[in-house]
Amino acid sequence: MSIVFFILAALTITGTAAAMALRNAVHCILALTLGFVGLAALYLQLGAQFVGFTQIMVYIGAVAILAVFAIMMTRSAGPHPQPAFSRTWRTGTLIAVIVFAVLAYAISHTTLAPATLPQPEVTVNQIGDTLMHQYALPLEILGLLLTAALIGAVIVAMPAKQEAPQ
Amino acid sequence: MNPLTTCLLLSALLFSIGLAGALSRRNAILVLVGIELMLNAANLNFIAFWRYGPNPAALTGVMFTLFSIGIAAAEAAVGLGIILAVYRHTKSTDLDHMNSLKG
Amino acid sequence: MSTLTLDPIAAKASLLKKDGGQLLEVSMGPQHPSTHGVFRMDVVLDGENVVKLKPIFGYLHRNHEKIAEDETYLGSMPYTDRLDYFCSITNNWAYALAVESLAGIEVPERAQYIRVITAELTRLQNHASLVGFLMQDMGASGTPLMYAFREREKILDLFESLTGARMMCNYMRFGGCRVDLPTGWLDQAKKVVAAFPKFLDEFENLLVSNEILMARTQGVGIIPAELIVNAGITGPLLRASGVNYDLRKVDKYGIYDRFTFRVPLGDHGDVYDRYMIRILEMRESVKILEQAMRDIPEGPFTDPKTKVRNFRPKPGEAYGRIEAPKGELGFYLISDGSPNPYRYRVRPPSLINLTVLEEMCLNRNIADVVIILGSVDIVMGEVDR
Amino acid sequence: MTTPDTIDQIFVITKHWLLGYVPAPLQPIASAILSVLPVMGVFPLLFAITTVLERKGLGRIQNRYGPNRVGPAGFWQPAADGIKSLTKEDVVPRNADQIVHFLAPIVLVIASFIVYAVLPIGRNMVITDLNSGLLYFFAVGSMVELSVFMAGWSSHSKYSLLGAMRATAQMISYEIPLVLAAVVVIMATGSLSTVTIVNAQTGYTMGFPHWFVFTPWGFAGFILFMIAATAESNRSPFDLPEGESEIIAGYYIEYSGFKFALFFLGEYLGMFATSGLAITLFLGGWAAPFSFLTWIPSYFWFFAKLLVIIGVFIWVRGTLPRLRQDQLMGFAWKFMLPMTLLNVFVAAAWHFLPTGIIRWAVCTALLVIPFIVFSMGLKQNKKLQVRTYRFAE
Repeated sequence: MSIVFFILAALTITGTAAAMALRNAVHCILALTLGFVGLAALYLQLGAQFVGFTQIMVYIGAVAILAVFAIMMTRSAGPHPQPAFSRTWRTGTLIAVIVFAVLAYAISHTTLAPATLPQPEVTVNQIGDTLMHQYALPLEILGLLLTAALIGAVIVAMPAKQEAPQ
Repeated sequence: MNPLTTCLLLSALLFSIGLAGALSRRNAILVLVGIELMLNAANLNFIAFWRYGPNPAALTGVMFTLFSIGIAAAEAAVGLGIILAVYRHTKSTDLDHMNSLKG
Repeated sequence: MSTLTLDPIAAKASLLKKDGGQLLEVSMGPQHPSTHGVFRMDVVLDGENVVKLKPIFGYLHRNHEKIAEDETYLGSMPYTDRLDYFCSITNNWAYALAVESLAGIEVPERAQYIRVITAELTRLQNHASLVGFLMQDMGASGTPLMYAFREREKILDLFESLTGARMMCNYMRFGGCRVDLPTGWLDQAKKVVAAFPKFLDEFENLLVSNEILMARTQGVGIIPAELIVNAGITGPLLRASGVNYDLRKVDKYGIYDRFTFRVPLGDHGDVYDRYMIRILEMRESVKILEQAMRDIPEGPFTDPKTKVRNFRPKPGEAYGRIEAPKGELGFYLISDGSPNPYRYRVRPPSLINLTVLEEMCLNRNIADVVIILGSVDIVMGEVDR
Repeated sequence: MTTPDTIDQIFVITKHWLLGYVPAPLQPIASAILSVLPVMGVFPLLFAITTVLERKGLGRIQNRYGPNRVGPAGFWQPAADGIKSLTKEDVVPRNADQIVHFLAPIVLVIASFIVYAVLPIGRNMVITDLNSGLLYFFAVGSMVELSVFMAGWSSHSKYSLLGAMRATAQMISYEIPLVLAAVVVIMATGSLSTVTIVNAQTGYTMGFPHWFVFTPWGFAGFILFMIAATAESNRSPFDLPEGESEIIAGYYIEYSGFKFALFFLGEYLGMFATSGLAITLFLGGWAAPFSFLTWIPSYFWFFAKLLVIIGVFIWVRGTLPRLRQDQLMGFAWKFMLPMTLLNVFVAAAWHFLPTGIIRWAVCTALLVIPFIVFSMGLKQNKKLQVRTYRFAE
């Protein structure tokens, strides 16, 4: 476990924590992209190059941009900005802390023996082969899902047609 | 502490951050972001298990993560679409205002 | 969340859409590259669509009419240059026409011809640069504008050698013109005019069948003929909407009845028509110029009987109007017999053509607003006076 | 090694020679620095040259001279511009989001720089030959959108907000055709590595190169890629996000001084990068156009092709008016997307059809007919036509 890993981990945690804690929604998303970059770098660090780049492309190039777009489109028109956190934020945070405690306890009390293999070399061709042979059906289903999601999102977000004048 | 445990702890922390955000933010978009973070924590787990697992050549973790990212993209698109539709109705992205299923 | 606060005006106008979205009030101008001077439009946008547009002007107000009432008749002549500073000579002519009809002055033959020549040259350079500006507003990074300005330069050089000034010509006088044509001027002018159709061909090759241009201009900023007549709009805008009204034909002021030329008419009344009408008008102007330069007689260039000093027209009123490049430019004068007019009023085509701006721009894109304004052809010196 | 080879590899040899003086543990870092520094130097220099070329080229198109005062033929103009932008006051609007406003140009320049990591600018001259190089390129390229959004949003100006919305919408829409146009090359080479893609195009038949642009799908892909690249780099006629006559300068309206210069730099770097990628994908990268010209060093060919593409960009900018937002979007979704998808199909057909004239005919027909149909559709939708006018006597 190198020092690079810990730097990237710190970056990821800082980014995501800021994303969940900042008041300004756009700042949140920008912090989130920082977290996503950290996460992608972690993937690279772990030898999953393809996943890392896909992470950047999908999460920063699409999800984060979509989110800021949605924030821009739902700009609150009221004079007073709404409070950033819900009334029950203490409960929520408490639950999260408990969950983390349980998980951390479970992880640290499980004996995991990682295989100390050298960094696996994954080429894009391998991924492509696996996708096209072993995982061909899931891939097709995912394609279908994405198409359905695209159409669904468009239909859901489309402004309702104005009723014909009576 | 071995590298796998570190990764898992990191992903647990990431998951908790996402959970805390999803439970405590008012803005629906940020709640969605919190859920995305939880998904990402799971992805990290998959990658870590793949990397330190016995058979990295099988690419199972990578595949699962790729599919998960694809599904996350679909989820984000539909989720944001729904938020936009709800916003058009309630004029707000505040989840505390979305307290009825009826229009 | 949003830190964009609403302007007070916008808040008053209740800028909330029915579906909860927020409208954006943008102040386009007075410092904006496409408002052709210090013009301001208060635009309310839904996304990029215009839902409300309020033209605001007066930034260049110079009290022209009131100053002219404290000035002798001749003293106002240089002032008229500054109205539509692109076309000072036609401004001069309209004013001279008003004073001439007030005082009953005859204009000698040669002076009439000179007036037509200079006025049509003015029309050429105005239309050419307008089309260039329109392209500039469309984002053509200056190439058509520079082409147009190259031709304009030649005409301005002609003006300079004739009047001593490139833009503020101050050339006309009551009963004629200030100076006679210098020797060789006509030959030079003939050369410029002969080269002009070539430039127009080049311009049309570059632009007329350009698909982006057609997509940007066709069907944009339509004014129906009825509205345009009711709004009192004149000039190329009116003719682009299909109304046959050209003062050169209607009034036949000056000696325009001696020339054969046609009046191009549009059928759609959109930006493309306005743009094409101007190009076609330039071709007709070239025809007029050729005829005028062929027929120009020798003789006095100004009416020698007209008093320059102590010029006091009889009490009365008069309205002189011409077909300026931008529309009907009129001067209304009331004389009480004193050396300065009792009332001096300008009918500026630019201002009156602006009145339907909102109707043209509603539900259009912000990019359309810019080219619609460009197609109206305004000069703020004339709008604000 | 023959002399042309030495000249071709001179930079690689120099690097290895220099690396010999570095102690072994530091060699990876030193190697990285030695690879990155030239790129960091050359492309900003190219940016400087391009600004002059662009202004001079536009000037010539427009019957004027362009800059000709500073230095010989005005070629020190970028230095003067640089000094000017450095010494100008850095104005930040009072209501601006200071941190984001500050970060936006930096993010843009960083994102524009790091895409060069996978661009092969000569034989053996690439910073890193990533196995998923193209994916890296597009992934990092998508970060540019974020910086543009940051700039537009943080300025808290309505014009910049409009510009940012335009820019993000445009860049998202054109990223899809951009990637899809590149997919055909991935299909042909079976690799995402830029080096492999270039190597696949280095052969010659009867002196003519094996560039992908000389196939029906490659040609269509190249054109589509260049259109999408023009839109991605916000160049005319897709320069709506700047739209200087409409929204004045769009997302960077509130920037001044050096930050403005950084935006300029970032934009040009992005343009070079996408042009460089187009060269890599379709124009044979650093390969010479004819087999008898292979003695000219490979990096020369890369930059020569880059300059040609930049010249085309300048030419287009001096010629065409700008589109409108809805037309831009319509063009992306109704023309670019179907054409790129179709092109993917054609590339597959090309792969499976037997070599010969039939393959050419089928693939060309498959591309040309839909092209005509789509463009007719685009035109007829708007009822565009050259009109005739009536005259009153």
